[in-house]
Amino acid sequence: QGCSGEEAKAPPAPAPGGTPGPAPEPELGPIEGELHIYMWSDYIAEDTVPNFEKEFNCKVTLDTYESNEEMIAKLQAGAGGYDLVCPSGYAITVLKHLDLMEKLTRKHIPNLGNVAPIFTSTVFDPTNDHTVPWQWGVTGIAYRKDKLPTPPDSWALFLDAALKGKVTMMDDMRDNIGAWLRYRGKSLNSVDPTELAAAKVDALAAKVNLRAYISAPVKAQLVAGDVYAAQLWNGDTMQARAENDNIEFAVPKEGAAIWCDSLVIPKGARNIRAAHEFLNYILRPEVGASISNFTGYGSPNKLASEKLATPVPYPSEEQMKTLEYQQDLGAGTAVWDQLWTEIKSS
Amino acid sequence: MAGRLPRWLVAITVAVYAFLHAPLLVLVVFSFNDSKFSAAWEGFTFQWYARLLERDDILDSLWVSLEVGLISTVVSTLLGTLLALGLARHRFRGRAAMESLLYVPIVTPEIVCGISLLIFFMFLKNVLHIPVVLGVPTIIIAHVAFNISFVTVVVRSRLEGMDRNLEEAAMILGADEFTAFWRVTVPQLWPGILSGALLAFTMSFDDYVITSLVTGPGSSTLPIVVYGMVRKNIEPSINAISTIILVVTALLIYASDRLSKPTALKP
Amino acid sequence: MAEPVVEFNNVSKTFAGQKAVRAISFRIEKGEFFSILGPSGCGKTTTLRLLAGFEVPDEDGGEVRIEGQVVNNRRPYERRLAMVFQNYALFPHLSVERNVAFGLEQRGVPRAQMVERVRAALDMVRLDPAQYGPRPPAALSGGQRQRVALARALVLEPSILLLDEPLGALDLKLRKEMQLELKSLNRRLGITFVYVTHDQEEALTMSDRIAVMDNARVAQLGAPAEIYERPRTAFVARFIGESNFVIGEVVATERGGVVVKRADGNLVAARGGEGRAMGETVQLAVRPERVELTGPDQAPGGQNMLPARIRQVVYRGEMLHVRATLGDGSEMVAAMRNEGQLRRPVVWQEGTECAVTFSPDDTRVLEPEPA
Amino acid sequence: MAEPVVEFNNVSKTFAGQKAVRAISFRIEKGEFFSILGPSGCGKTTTLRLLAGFEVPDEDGGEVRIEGQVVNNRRPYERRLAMVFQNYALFPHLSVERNVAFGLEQRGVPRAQMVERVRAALDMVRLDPAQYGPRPPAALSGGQRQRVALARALVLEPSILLLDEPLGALDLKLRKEMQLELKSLNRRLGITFVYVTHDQEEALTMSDRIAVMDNARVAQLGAPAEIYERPRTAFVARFIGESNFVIGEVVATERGGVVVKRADGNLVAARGGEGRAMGETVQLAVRPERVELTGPDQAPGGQNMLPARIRQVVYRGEMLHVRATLGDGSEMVAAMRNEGQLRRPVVWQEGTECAVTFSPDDTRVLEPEPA
Amino acid sequence: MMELRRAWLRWLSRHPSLRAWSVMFPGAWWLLVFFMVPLGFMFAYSFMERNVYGGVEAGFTIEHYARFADPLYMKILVRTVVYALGCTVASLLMGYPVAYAISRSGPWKNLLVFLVILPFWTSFLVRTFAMIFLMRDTGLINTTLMGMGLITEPIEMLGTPAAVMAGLVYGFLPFMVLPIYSSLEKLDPSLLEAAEVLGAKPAARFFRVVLPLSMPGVVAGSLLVFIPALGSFLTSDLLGGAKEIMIGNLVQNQFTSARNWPFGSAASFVVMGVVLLAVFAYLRSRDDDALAGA
Ligand SMILES: Nc1ncnc2c1ncn2[C@@H]1O[C@H](COP(=O)(O)OP(=O)(O)OP(=O)(O)O)[C@@H](O)[C@H]1O
Ligand SMILES: Nc1ncnc2c1ncn2[C@@H]1O[C@H](COP(=O)(O)OP(=O)(O)OP(=O)(O)O)[C@@H](O)[C@H]1O
Ligand SMILES: [Mg+2]
Ligand SMILES: [Mg+2]
Repeated sequence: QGCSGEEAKAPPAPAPGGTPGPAPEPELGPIEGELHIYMWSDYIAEDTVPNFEKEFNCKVTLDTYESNEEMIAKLQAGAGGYDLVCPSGYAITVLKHLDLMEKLTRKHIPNLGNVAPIFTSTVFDPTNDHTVPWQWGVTGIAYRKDKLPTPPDSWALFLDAALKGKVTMMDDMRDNIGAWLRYRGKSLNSVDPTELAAAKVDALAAKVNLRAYISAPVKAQLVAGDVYAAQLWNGDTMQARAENDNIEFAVPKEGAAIWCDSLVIPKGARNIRAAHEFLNYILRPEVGASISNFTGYGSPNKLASEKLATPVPYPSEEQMKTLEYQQDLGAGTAVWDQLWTEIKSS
Repeated sequence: MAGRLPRWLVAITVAVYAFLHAPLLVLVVFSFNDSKFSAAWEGFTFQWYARLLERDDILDSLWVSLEVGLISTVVSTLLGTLLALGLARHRFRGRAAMESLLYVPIVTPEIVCGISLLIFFMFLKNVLHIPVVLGVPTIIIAHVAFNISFVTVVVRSRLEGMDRNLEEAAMILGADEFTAFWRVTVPQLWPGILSGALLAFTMSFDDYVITSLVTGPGSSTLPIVVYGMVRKNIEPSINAISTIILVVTALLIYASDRLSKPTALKP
Repeated sequence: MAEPVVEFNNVSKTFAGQKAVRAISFRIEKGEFFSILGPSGCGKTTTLRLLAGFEVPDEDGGEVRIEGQVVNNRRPYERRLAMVFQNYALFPHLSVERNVAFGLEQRGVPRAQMVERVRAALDMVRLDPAQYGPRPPAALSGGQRQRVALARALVLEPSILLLDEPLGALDLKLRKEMQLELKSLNRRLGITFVYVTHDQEEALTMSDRIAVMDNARVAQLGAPAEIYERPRTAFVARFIGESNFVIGEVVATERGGVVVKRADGNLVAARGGEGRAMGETVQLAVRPERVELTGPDQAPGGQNMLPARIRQVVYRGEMLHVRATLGDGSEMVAAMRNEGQLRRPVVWQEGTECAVTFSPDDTRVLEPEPA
Repeated sequence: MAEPVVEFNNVSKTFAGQKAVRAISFRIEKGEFFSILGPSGCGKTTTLRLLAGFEVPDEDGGEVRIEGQVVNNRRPYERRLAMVFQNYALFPHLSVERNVAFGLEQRGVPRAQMVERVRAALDMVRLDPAQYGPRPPAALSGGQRQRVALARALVLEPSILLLDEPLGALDLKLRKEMQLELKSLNRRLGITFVYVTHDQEEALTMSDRIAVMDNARVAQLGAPAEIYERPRTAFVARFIGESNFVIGEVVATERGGVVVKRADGNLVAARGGEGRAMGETVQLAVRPERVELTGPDQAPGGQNMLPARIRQVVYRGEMLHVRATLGDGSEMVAAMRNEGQLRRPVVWQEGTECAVTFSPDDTRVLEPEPA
Repeated sequence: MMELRRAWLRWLSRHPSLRAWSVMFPGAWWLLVFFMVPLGFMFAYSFMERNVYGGVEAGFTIEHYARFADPLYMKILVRTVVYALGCTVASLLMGYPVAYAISRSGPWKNLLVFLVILPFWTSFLVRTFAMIFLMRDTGLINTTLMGMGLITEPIEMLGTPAAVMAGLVYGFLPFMVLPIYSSLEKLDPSLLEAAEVLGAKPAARFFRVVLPLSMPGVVAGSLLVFIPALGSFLTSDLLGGAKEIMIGNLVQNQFTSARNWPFGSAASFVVMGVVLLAVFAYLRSRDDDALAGA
């Protein structure tokens, strides 16, 4: 209820790097009412919100969604009430096209400078006007080192008939077809029909080996040893590894998807000031580290990244050449969907 | 006719109950398992129950779910039963059409139902300027909308071929239509109403897709929280809360079954 | 005459194209014991249901009045009657006592009084309230159920009581007791009874007036003795009690009667038959208990006399029926008191020649049946 | 004696602690028409259900035999009987004709023959197959339903037929016709009938033997005339027909009879009473139709004679009942033939002094009732 | 109050069709306003142009329906129908005996009914994961069987059509059991006795009396299983390894990954149309039967 705005004793802001000359920014009102955050579940450390509430004397409600589209549909329909949402990269593009994001008022986010340069000015938000990066990760291969003779280094692993029934890939067209595009050295955002046709051939060849198309829940089967290798995110792999240290993560040499989820303020937000405070808050090194320690994913916050219990190093220049962000495919989505339907139902 | 049931029938029944309850048993057992991934038995622990105390979101959402479940069940059972009554007891033009319309909510894919309701509510709010706030009321509206049909279909099947004589007897004894309905029809229909209500509550209590679309800030139901947690991995505290729900309902049911003895006519 | 309590004016009811009740009219006075008698499927239950309000008369199907008011569209519970259903219609989910209490509860009778009245009603139908009160109807025998149905209606002491064969499943002794109870309620409380029964004796002993229905119509309406002694049609004569029929041509008409000539030439005198023309063929009826048997030549004077031969003696408890064949092969029955067959058998043996005699005063001219 | 078709040996059945049938035993011969008579709730239906196999006798509850075989645990469909249920139990989802055809289908009767037999059965119960055959039972009147239930059992021509008040909802005339049909089936096809009825006249006219049940026991078992003329107990005397009772002390015993002295000093002679001691108090019974009324001093000799005063004359159709009060205030009833009250009323008026006379041969000594 | 109520009833009794509607009005109104009207929006959407970022754009086209001519979708539709039918038949075969047993179990009835539904008061996903635990290679069933020495290699259950079927049946069994139970519960035992004494053996009794009289429950149960089974999408993903696609997945995907709302709506309306036509035809024929009988 009625959170009285109490100016934060924020640490002195380091100079924002790579920010163009300051434009006149609007003044924001005080922190009012509750802060409503709408994000993926289990994606925030358990102490993050309580500490924020204590410090800023502002109640936070956290609601969760399970797909970007669910969140977009609600925003698109005009169901406001959320102050912060957490879209994945391509979803930012969609939100931008639909004009569903508020512009950030930078002077209220002095910690913005803590963001590592490789996560600023991304393809989704080149001007850094709308987003504050939250967590990043890579989609690679999680495997049981005790069950595989050699550590995998290629998507070709899933074409190996010897592993028939012991491997899984993610149940997501972007990750799945994307992997096969990368396998042939193509962009995972390709809409070129011949490239896609080739990816389909590979995907179908892999399908016979796969035990299932399955995403995060494969962890239990990796831990149990039903599955030897699975296409998976690095953070989830780390969570599974906590249960069974035979589990390792590899990024195929052909390349893979890198992603970075961000926080944005949707149109219709009521408590914009508190949202800014929250954005600033999570950019504190210790807060960012706490979040990443909880999720197992990397922190785009450079200072936080250095404090992680299990370091998730930023990709090297070399690696960045093969890692690629998933971008919105626009009209190409339909083509991909048709392809995915064909793969699934053959 | 206290005819005993043939042994094979009892065997099938026991097998089906075992089929239905085996996963529950697993779930209960793993709520005491000292492993985050339910992969194998790692040892006994109460930690997941302890953790529930910290997870306000699970408990909050449980209350929301119960509130939504109970209210929507009562409303949809009432409306559905009346609808069934109208369909079974009256002949009017377009009855078959009306009845097949009942199946629309059953055939409509959840996502279509959810999105259409979301659009509809926003239409009310943004175009007609009716102050609709997404939250518990909209969830209840949605749940009633898709539960009515289930209740109606079930109750309708019970009404089929039921004797009208009893209602007539009630009416000649001075009960008007309302009283006759309440005192005579409802008790006769009771197994149907109970079945319908149970299905309605179950669907409401377990619905994710539609609820997630018509819910608003701060009114997550249990499935929304659970789906979120499960997306990554099923944490055993979910097993713990499920176990608690099961045990509590089982106890409540048992107690109410014991207590509900027919009342004698006493001064 | 006072305002009738119940009035049917040309009431009709059709089920799926078939008339169950066809333009019937009658009036019932306050406090009257009015019975409806008729063969199975003639429309008795339908008539009661029309009166109770479960059935609405056809369009243009006449009007039903209660206490002067047209009630065609009045709901059953607004008509303030009580009814015993032919199939009992007990509430299976309520115990016997709660079944009986149901109507009292609807009328808001205070609890203590209710318990008392329920007990009294069960006592009246000879069911021990302590033993049967708490049972569900399913744990009762057929007759016990019927008695509960009766108690459920009686307990209300309504001003009009409809009963659809309320004693059909009871044994003779209990039935007699119940008849007395019902009759005393009728007398004591002035309740108007509309009573459907198959038991003619019941109808004859209990009723003030009887409507005999046939094929959806009222065939005759009158006091019991009138119906029994002066049936208007062959249907009524045959249906109420037994009758011997004589067919012949009118050969003489006198004041208050006719003389008829049978095909075999014998003459029979009868009462009634006003307006019948000479030469017309008419049917006459005479009750078996008005028929005497004598030796062929011992017939007393002034009586109708037909020569006959004994065919069969049928044992029927209180009565004996002696069947005699007339010259033309038709049959007449004489009912005699059974004075003990083991010790004092009737003198009539199969094959004995005799004379069937009956008084012209006991012989009635019947009206032709309606189409 | 040939093997009995049905045999009950000490059969008992208890419902919820209450005995519905208490150690009853009887045998039924092949082709016999065996009736069970008794007050409501005495256990008739339960007896039939034990025979049909719907109820199993209690543990140690005796045995039921059919054709010599113990069938306690035989399922109903293995017993090859047919039954008419008291509540009809018609299949609501089948039309009338399919209800009737049901049993034939179970027996694999060929289609053409089946249609023929169904039609014949419906004709037999006076239901037009064309009109009523296709109807659902819900569109029938009460009596019509009962007739369908009857047809459904009759069509099978089983060797044993159980009927639980099969004619209770029919009017007298139809009931008589059905009685004749049933009796003729019994004679013609040799079907064994086990028949529950409330109608005594029906039981008396149709049965070869009757079992009178009282309170879960068989009170008397015998041929109709025997039961009617020589009831063993007051219960049977009262239950079958009507009886006048005389109570007194034995003052003389002779061969085949006793003389009893009433409290008012009048002596009454009666038959039976073997083994009764002098001074013992006994109950005598005499049927109303064996009672004569005479002027106080016109009583014939050799008869029992009790002075009385007329109290009431009751009109009962075929019969009149004249009730007379004796000196000690007890009442006796004399049944007289109704010879036409309008024209030839009985001479007895309320208040007339008279004498009640009845022959010692019509007066029976009753056994005391079992505890 | 009472007077008002009676007056209202009296007025209604004079208008039979209003009487029917007054009973049905609240439910019908709710369905109309909160289901049919919103669905009307979606119906309109199914004829509009797709917006690549979700939602629709103005315009009119029937291309989304035309797309169904593609054998790809027909194949999916047929597969879905096969699964749904299989699920319905299996549920019927399992559910009917259970419903029958419950309806004949006297004082235990209510308890047994609750036990049928109790498992469903845990989340669908939690239940399904418990099933996965039972069925996977190192799961309870396989380890038990191997422990007993009955098998040496784990039986592969997950990812097979049988697992999908088991999951579907599991999920929809109460929808079959409850309606059948409620229509069996009113079965008059004396009808069974009548059949029995007329010579009907247990099988004949069942098929000639019990089954016809419980048919309303069977029909309701079958529809309540078949129709939702047509639209199910998670079970086949989780237990079947997501290697096949059902019409439910197709629709779901159009609103999520493919962001093709009009096609998603069109796909649902095609399925709805087919199902509703079938239901309507059935109801009409039943009505005609009833009228012919009366
Ligand atoms: N299911 C039952 N549970 C408990 N008691 C019962 C049950 N069925 C019958 N009884 C009791 O058993 C006794 C005998 O019942 P039965 O039906 O045999 O009587 P009946 O002679 O056929 O009577 P009626 O002529 O009224 O049909 C009755 O007192 C009845 O209340
Ligand atoms: N619902 C109905 N649909 C069609 N016909 C019906 C319906 N109810 C009754 N009938 C017919 O109407 C006629 C009169 O029926 P009703 O029940 O009034 O007879 P009833 O005189 O009471 O006969 P019973 O003495 O056999 O009970 C019968 O021929 C019956 O078949
Ligand atoms: Mg009737
Ligand atoms: Mg009985």
